Amino acid sequence: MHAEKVKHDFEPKIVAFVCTWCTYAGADLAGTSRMQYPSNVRVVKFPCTGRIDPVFILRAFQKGADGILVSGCHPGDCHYMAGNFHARRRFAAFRKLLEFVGVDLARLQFSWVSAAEGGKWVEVVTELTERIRAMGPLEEFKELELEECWSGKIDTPELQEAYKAIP
Amino acid sequence: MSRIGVFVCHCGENISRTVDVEKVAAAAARLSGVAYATDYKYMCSDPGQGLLKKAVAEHRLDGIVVAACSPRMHEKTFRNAAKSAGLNPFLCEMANIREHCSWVHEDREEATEKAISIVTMLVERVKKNRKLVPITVPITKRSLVIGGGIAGIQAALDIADAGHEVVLVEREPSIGGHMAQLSETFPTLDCSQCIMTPKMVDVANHPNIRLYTYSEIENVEGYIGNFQVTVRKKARSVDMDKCTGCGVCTAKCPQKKIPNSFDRDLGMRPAIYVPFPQAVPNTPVIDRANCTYFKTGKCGVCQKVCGPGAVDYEQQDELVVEPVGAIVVATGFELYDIGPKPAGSPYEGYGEFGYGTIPDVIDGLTFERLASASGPTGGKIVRPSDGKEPKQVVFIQCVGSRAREKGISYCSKICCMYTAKHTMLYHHKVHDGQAYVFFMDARTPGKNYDEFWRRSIEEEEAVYIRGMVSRLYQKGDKVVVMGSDVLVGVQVEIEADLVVLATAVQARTGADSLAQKLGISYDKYNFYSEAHAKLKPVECATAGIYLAGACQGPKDIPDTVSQASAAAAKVMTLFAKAELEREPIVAKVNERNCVACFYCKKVCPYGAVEEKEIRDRNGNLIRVVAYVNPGVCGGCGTCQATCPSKSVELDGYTDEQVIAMIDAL
Amino acid sequence: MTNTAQKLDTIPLVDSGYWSSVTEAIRTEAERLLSSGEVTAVIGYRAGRRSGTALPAIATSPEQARELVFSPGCVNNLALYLTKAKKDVAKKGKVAIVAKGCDLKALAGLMGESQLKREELVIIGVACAGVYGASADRSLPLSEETIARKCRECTVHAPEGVDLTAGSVPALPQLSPEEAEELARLEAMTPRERWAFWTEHFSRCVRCMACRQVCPFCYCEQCYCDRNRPQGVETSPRPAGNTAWHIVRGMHLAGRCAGCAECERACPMDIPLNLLNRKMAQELKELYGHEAGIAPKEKGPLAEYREDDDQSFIK
Amino acid sequence: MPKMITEQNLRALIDLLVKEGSRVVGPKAAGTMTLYEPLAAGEELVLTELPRRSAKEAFFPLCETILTYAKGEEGVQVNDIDPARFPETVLVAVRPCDAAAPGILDAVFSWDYDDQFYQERRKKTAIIGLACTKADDACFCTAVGLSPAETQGSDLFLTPLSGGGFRVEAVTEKGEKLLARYSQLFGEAGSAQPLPPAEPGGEKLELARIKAWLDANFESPLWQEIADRCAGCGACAFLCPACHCFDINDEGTEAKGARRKSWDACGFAKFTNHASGHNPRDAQNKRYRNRLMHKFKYYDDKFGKHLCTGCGRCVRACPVGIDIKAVLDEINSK
Repeated sequence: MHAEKVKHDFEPKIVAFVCTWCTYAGADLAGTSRMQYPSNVRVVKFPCTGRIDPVFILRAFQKGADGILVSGCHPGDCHYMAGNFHARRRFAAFRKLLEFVGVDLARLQFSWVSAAEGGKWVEVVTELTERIRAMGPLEEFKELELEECWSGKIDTPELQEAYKAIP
Repeated sequence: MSRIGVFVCHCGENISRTVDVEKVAAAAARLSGVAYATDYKYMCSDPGQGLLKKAVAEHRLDGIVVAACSPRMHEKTFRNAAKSAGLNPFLCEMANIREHCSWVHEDREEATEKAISIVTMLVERVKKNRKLVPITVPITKRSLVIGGGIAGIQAALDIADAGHEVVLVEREPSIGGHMAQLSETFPTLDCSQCIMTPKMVDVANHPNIRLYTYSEIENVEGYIGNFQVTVRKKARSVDMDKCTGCGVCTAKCPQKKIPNSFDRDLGMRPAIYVPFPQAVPNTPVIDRANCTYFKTGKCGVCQKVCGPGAVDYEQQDELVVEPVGAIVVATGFELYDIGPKPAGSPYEGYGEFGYGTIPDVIDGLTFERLASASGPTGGKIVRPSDGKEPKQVVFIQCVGSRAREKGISYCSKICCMYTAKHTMLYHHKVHDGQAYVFFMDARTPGKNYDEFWRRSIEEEEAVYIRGMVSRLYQKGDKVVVMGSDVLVGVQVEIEADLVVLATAVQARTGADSLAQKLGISYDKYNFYSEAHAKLKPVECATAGIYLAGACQGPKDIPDTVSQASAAAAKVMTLFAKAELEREPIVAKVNERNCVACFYCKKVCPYGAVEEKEIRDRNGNLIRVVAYVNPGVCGGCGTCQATCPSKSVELDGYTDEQVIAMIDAL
Repeated sequence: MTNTAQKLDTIPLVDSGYWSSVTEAIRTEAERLLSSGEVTAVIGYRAGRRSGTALPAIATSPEQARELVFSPGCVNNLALYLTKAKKDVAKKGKVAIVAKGCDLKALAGLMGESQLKREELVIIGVACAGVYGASADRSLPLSEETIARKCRECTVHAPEGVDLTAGSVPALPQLSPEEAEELARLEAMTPRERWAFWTEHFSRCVRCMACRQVCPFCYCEQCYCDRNRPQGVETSPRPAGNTAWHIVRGMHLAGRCAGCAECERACPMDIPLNLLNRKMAQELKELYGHEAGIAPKEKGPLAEYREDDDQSFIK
Repeated sequence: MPKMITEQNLRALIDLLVKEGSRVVGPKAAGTMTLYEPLAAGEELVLTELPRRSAKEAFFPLCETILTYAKGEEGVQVNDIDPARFPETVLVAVRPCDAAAPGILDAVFSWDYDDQFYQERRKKTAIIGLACTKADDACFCTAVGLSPAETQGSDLFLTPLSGGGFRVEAVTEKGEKLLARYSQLFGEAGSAQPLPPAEPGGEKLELARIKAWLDANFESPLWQEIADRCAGCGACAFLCPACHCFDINDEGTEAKGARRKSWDACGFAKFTNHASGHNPRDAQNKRYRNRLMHKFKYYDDKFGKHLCTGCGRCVRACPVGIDIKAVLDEINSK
């Protein structure tokens, strides 16, 4: 029996920042194993989670991501020995900062997915996609992106229309 | 304006079945900076690569995106193609629309949309790619081999025979490893010692091999071609240069009742001892924990009787630093302890099998020592409890292996064969004895292996019972084996004189800590991980480190020797070049902006960051900045993420490249 | 009676003799250091044109040393003048610096980041009773009403590890921890409410960069947020870019910030920036036991790790 | 006969203007401070405090988009922002130091380049000034030739009356039109006396003397002395009613984005950084010198005006206590 494809009202943009050795390979494994998961996720590959700058997370939210996944090697498995340990602290701190500024942390998922965990990749991505789908779009950053200081605000409808076309 | 070429691969139907590749190519063609876009059946094929090369020339492309499989699969292929088309290979990127798209999504529309967006991101990335030139580093053409079992011996001899120096480090007082403990070997029943000892002697005599026994790896620094290895030579208490190996000390040692672990504690040895008669080197070592002199300060017999004055109670551990260019790890295995669950072990024990409490329940390696002509019983098979010859022996396979409920799910690979061998050896030595084997199934894929196994049943009369044993218990002087025969569907009870358990092969205790010193990865069972299960079975992901033997996973002797020679060949391949070329994915410091806070140095896992002084023409210090040694840098990029001003940048993963991808979302 | 409450608020925390004794001690030491040639400059404060104000001063002669003061208007963290951002001061040679307890933490942080060497510095520590808040009426003495928010929770009135301590710490009353209370108030909000709180503040930001320029730790030659290739953070003073800037700033200072709250004081738009820094400090203390102190640390909390660090947030 | 308006009617006037579709900008409570911001109703008007930022924003926004672009099927499409569509604006309760600023800035924005964005906004804005009756120790308008009762720059000028309400004075034609159009809200001033104007303290400055010194002292130890303290932020320039430097940035990607114009400050280290990497004002002393020279010499050389209205905002805001009045006093005394 083939399940009817469900169409959703809202398809979130999900970005995954992953390390090449573990999670990227794990996602490859999910592919070679022909596992199925929602197509919302876009993968940005890094050598190591240690390379992932918090700015990238912020930037992705600003540029329209509704949910973000950061994923790398399990502790002790880092190809570069300690990159993920540094990343773990960095993100432990950064998520607290985001939370304090008012970002709902349900939109930011961290995980360890090894090269052997194709199934876990699918599970993490699916779960995050479904969660964000239920939460709806990340309006805060999108609204902010369109906001102007009062003096630079464009009041006429035509200009506002033109303006909305800008990223 | 960039001139990017986009090549969308059908991968037969692997991609085109779910992704509308033509639509992807058409969408790519509309992207800003894309000069050419097309799709093709098999991009990795010769004509596919030809297409790419032709397009580079015809359309004056300055960047390439191949939308196909995972870069882990074919990035090298296409970068080489780009290179032969005259383009810097690092201007070529792959958009993974197979593993990350066509294979994981069913809806054609969604998959196509996703593929377009993946290609878009990669196009934006390639625009920001820079030409990179491979980095060359000198190679120290000496090799370290860790472990002196058959794997280490084979690798060391091969490398040394090729004319390169080898440093062989063995933890035990003698090389030889587990193979030296075996009686005979399957499937030919060669005497293990007969084929092993000549190789051990070759090692000792080889002019290119520096042998450190009773030694361990203390620390490893550096990188491929340039490792600095610190070896701890444990205090042997015997001066190796002076000792002649006459054996008087071991004969005179008053302390003689120490169980010999080489004989699986069946035989006894003195406190100053060589583990077995054919040991290499034939130099005794004092077991300080059991030596009366070291315990009480009294005795000193060995020193008194030693003619050359080789016994040295004051000897200290010594640290030696060896520069090497490559490392072969051949640390072997140990057997699963099937006693009650040991504290802290991730594995469940086999308390129900009474190991350790019922004396006549032994493991396979102990049986090897019993069957060995040079073993504690001189090759006579007797029961540990009373020395009687056992008339009924039950062999149980898969003890620990393939037992998910006990924590190990892998197959130990060698047990089927050695159990068959054991039944033969037993039958050869105890003609009126009967061997029973409880087994799940027999795994005999190997040259002459199945024939060998059949012979144990058909000619040597072993009775194979398909089923598992539930319990063992002592009844009088018998060990009752309760099991089931699943073929017949009955409960079986055998009153055995001796039970031999084919226990699982597992990684060495401490394998993980050695891995951490080496910077190599290991799996959840602590077996070392190869870089690729099929295509790089000998290499570690850490460049310059290779694997041989059972430290990577259970292996029999032929496989071990093959892998050891393969590892040696890899080392020789490395040493065949004058200099090493490495991928230029390394961090570089922008000295103009660096403010020398040295956070990069604090977080670098490789110690690749140095403090560099910038001086004026007169030699006056102007300022200090960070410098990344490209030979040492591993390319993780932790420095860049940490640097507040991004004055250090990882080539291949620059902020510009990453942000271009994010902005293309 | 409200009148009494009002009065309590405005009662001077210390008598005026305290300020003059600290001032005299600084002058004497600065004069000695400059006339002996031990240092080429003393970084301290002198009185401003407007009453009750003081400003950073770099005294290079004994005469100028006599002009140095210490008053409730000495709000600046002078550690700023020892960083690479202020190269011109560094060129003057070996210098002495007047430092309050909070400034000492910044000096320690800079030493940990290889920006300063203790042996190249003479530190005149100030036994500090507190300074004015940014909106204080400077015609009034230092009181519970006029004192800066950071000083209400000061734990380093008496400097340690300095070459000389100017003055002695007078008895000070316990003041309510306003900033901690404000932090708790924010923490109790929903994410949406906090987002509204911060984006309102950030929308007023004009990107004058005063917060960055007065921060002793923002000594980068090229600020990440000034870059345009790539532009990780928009430079235009729009609400989106402003928010990104303040988040990135908060992150770049996490584990480094010494808590001097200069960013907040310098902000012409009254953005409570120190709340961000304070929040991060609080989290890093909870997670990794890190606290900015007056002893230099080899590594900050985000430059080291433990294998058993908390990872409950990671799936 | 002079006119007057009650505070209530002033607020009603705002309500009326808003209702008629004008943008009314005036001092408004914003968190801990007052800022010139668009008023939704007359009751939002704050009359007691000098806004933290100047009123220049109404003509010269903090950040404005000047064009947007998007790359489509048919090449790049550019949408120019059309200044003709800027809203009619009334600036209410503008202090004399702020009201005087556009008069100074008109010169530069219509000099070698006609800045349509500025001019259009300027043309569409009417300014209702308000006399100051109190000053603080940072105020120094009188020292630079203005006064708390200066009407220059205003179209309509309000002076608080002792009994409440304001005396109203039409300064320009635009002001007279406003007065006529909303005559129902204005009454006769009668005998109510205006409150005395504020009296900012401090020494009077001889601007000609200062300029003469600047003409002769491009090199002076004074610049380094100030630069040693200057932290290099833009607080002074951004709060100043007369500072008008701006930067233009393209933000976005190759595919789409916007060109934005936003305030810049000469105190920033990278203010004059060239694409080549060369920076003619590579040290803070050169930057501070330029700030002062621009305000009291270059602008005077070119347009016969100085870029300072004595509002004192830079004095209040400078995080390191640099006091332009004190600097001018020092130069004045040389």
